[in-house]
Amino acid sequence: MAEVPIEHGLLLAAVLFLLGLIGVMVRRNIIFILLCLEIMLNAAGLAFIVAGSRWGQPDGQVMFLFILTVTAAEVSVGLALVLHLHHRFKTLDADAMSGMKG
Amino acid sequence: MPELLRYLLVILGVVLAPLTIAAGLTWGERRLLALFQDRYGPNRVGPAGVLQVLADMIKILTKEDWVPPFADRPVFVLAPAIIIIATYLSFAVIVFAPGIAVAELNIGLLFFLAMSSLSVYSVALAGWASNSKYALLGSLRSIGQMLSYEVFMGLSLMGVVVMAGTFDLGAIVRAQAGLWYIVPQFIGFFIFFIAGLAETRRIPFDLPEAESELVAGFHTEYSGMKFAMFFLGEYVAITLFAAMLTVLFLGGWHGPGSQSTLVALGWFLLKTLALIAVFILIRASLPRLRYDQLMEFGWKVMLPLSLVNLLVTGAVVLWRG
Amino acid sequence: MTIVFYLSAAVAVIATVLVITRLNAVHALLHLIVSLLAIAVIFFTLGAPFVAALEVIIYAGAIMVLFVFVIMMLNLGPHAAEAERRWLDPAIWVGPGILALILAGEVGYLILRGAAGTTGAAIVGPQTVGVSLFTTYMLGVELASLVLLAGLVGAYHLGRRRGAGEDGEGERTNG
Amino acid sequence: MYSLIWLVPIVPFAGFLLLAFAGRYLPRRAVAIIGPGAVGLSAAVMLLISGQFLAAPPAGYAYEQTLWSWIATGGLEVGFTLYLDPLSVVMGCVITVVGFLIHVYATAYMAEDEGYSKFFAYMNLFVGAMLLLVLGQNLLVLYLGWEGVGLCSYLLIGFWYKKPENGAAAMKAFIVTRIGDVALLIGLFLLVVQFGTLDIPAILAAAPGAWAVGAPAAVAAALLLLGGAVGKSAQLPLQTWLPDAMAGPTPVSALIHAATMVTAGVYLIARLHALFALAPGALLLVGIIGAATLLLAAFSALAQHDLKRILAYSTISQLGYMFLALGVGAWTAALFHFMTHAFFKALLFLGAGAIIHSLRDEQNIFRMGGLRRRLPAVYWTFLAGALALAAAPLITAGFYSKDLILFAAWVSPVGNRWLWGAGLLGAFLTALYTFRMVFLVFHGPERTAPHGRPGPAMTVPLMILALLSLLGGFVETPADLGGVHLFSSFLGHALPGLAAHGSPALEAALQLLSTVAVLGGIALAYQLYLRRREATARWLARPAPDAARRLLLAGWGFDWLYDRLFVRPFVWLATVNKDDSVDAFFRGLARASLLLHGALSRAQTGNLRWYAVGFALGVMALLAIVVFR
Repeated sequence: MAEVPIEHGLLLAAVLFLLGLIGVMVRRNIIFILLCLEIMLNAAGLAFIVAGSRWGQPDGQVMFLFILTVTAAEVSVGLALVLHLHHRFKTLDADAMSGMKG
Repeated sequence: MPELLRYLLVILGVVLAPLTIAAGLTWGERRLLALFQDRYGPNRVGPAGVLQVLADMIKILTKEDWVPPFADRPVFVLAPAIIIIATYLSFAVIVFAPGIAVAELNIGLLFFLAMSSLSVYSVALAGWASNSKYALLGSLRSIGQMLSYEVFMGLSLMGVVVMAGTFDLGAIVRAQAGLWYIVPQFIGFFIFFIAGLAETRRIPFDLPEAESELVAGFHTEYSGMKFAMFFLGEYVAITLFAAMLTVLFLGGWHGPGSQSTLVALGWFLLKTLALIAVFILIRASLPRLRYDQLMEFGWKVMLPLSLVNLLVTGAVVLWRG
Repeated sequence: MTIVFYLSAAVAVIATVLVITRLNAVHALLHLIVSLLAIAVIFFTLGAPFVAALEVIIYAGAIMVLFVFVIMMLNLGPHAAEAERRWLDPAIWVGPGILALILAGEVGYLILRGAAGTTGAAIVGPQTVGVSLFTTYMLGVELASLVLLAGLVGAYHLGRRRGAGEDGEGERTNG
Repeated sequence: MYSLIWLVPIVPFAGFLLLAFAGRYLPRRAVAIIGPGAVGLSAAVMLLISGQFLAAPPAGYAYEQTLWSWIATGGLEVGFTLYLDPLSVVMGCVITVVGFLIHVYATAYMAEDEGYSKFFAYMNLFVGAMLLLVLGQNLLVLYLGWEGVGLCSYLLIGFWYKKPENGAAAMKAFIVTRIGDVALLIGLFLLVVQFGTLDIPAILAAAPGAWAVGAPAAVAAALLLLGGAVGKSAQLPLQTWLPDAMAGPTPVSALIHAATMVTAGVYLIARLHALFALAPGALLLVGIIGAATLLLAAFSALAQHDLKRILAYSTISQLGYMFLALGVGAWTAALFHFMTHAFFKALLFLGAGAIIHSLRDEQNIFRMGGLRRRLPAVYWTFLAGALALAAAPLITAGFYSKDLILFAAWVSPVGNRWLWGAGLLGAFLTALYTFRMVFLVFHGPERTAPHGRPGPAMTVPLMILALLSLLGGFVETPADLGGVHLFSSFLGHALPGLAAHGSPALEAALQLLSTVAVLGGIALAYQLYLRRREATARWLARPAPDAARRLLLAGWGFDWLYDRLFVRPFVWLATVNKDDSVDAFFRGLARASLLLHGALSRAQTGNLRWYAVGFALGVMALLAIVVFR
């Protein structure tokens, strides 16, 4: 068992999350944006696991399972949308798809 | 340090045994196929052509290891390695006989599933990195097929997990001391067997490589040692599935006779080899499916069947307390 | 075992950095898989083997494969990487980088403000998680299944070929 | 036996449902059986129950049946309860019997109408609602029936909805009575607040203890209830809807606007007599309204030339008599007159319907004449009804009931000579306009030739009603003419009797005076409209009488007055406020939010990555708040 201080686990989650956030802000390719979203979601899951591990309780893992579920649903719909958008705009540039605005 | 020595011996055995069996299969399959199809097969090199394995090896090793210029080089190289690594890692959790295992994990079964799902990447990346039409189409097919069949492959094993109450492969084998799970879990066995065929991309599920349509599918551009790795990977995977079937449904090392480790290992080997023979027999007797038939069979027949199996198993286990 | 944690953490961070900087989508994806596998190892070391296995089976084995599948369907070759190079002007990293640094400072401050103990108190096996899942979090499971169903329906609907009229897809693909 | 009381309102409702939903698919013959059959069954049950009520009355002369609990909240509990006492027995019997006869009559009268099943559906619904009104044990059930009959009245007045003026008449009736209904509803709220219950017996029992005589709350409650009664019973100042209501089919006029619904106000006041006894001022107002209405309406009736409008004004006038009786505390007399009036007014309307029917929808009495020989059955029955209406002495029911009212107006402690005088003048006018109508329609030269004669489905109800109009009065006769007191002794169990009794000599004198007035009226009619008709016409053509005639024809110009007083100012106000001034505020809100929205929507660039930056900034700000707090 890795007796790691909880702060280290949480910091790792935060770093991963922020890397994902940077990716979302920087990348223009929708595929990359989705990948970065995955990173962020996974980082959130990591934070849950770390917290659950701190108390030796299953709740953190349960939360991770829920995140996994949400991710699966998000990815299936998201990728279907990507296919659709690529078909329509002939590009994956997120900036090119700014038609739906206020 | 006899304990450490024994451990190293086991590791060595686990590394060598599947490789030996797989290599032997290159010869064995051809011989068996020839038998089923009423012809001779390799019989020139050595007694009964056994040394054919050696001849093949020499040929492959001396071939030029060529990477197409249009390929994505790092990925192209990585792809064949993944399948060997993933399947080999699975052997780490298999319990061959009491105490004979690299790691008797409490999530051994999940580990096996994780590794088999990773082997998809091998096919996918190979097809993508080749940067060629046939390879791409072949790997697209194989991804669809393997993703689909993985779903109920996992589900079909859950019946066993429910009955044994654990993911630990050793515990599962021990739980079959009285009755092999092939009897109460026959549907699970059947489904897992078919899923195994699909996961190893054997006939009748060999669409990804379908020679007649896609030349050779995802490994069209591969040659030499890399091709050999795919080739070998397939046989290792067959061996792995036969071993998993033995562990999960055929009682693993259990069998009549003395309880010594060697007898147990012998039983295990016997069951595994018999299953491999069945795999080859199926290749000899069934035609290839059409892609839509394959998908429909997977989602509309096998998935519901495995769900019903899980439901009934769960209900029975609950009912019996 | 703590060394495993820190090693994996380093691998995860490096791999993730590579993910967000790669030009080739498949390479990025491979790095992400490495990152996920590293995190799976971290889960294992933190006493959550069940989730570690699921991370590999579902995250790496299914969700990421979907990405590969889509990338392959879109056939993102060298020209896509070229476009990425054009889009990824070095200057573009500055703003988000500063923002992330500020956020990192804030989060780090919040996390490090108080000592909270160590992880890995015990291994929480699949059975415990399952019991918790189907008792305390029953409603959550139901909702999650609903979300999945919605995702299924949505993906099916989006993936279906539309009839002619939307943007001319109908003429080409009638099968 | 009493437990069957729920059948009485339910059967017509069932008939309504059947006809409303399946009527389209039923043959006319089936409709003609279901419609009257439902009311007939109800009448049979009602009569059986009444028979038992007479033979073996329940304890305390009242029977309650709670069908289910309707509302049970906090302090208020209202059950769906039916109540049987002498008052509701009398009302119920009259409604079901007269209703049944009118239904039978209508099967022939409406025979050629396309909305045959619809008509009977509405009629059944009306009878059911009316029965609910009189059988309700609490004011909520009563109010349900009250609104139900109002609805049916609206539906039936506008039954021939294809003519716009019929629809207008229906709306007028509905809206005018609504004024009264609102007053009634407020009155009910007041009673709930005061007594915490809507059960009529409980209120009647509690009121004398809770309120002193003349207490403001009592007066307010009585006035509000009176408002409702005035609206429903077409009394001053809400009488204007009734003449227009004649737009409906004649059976409707007979049933709703003569015999039953319009008496709901009378019933309400009689039912809640204890409240009015606590408010002498309101009671006096009831009497004054009654007297004024009966005179105004009688004068108006004199000038009408439409047969049904004459009868309509006559109805208003006779209802005025009932209010007069109520106003002097002669509850029994009012109910007695209600009963006899139901008989003879239904008879007159049905007779008028028969005439109109055979004259192909001719309603102007000046284009009629000499129908005595062509329609003998109608003539004789109509004559019986006319005599009863004019209160011809000794032989008619109307005489006994009207005489009782006049006597009560003289001797009652709350009555006075003026009210009596108004009643007497009214009796004279009644005789005059009644026989003006009779002589013009049935005597003299023939002007329009009738087509065929009414069949038995029309004449048999006429004859039964004629018999009832002539003989119905003998259940209650004055002391000097037999002294029968069946009716008042029966009702005495539910309503207090008249406090005072005059001497026999006084009674005889009053009877003589009214007899003189009635006979004088008939004789004057004979002179004016049969013997010297041309002279009358010539005199009427002069400017002053003509102006008076036109004023009376228009019902004293109340419609004109209300138009000027209420309708036009309201329409003017609505026109001025076309762009609702209150709306300006909300429109401003909408515009402001639109502006704000426009500003916000600028932030929505459609650029996904900017949104991500926005999220990140937001998170940063939130965390900063946590950090630097």
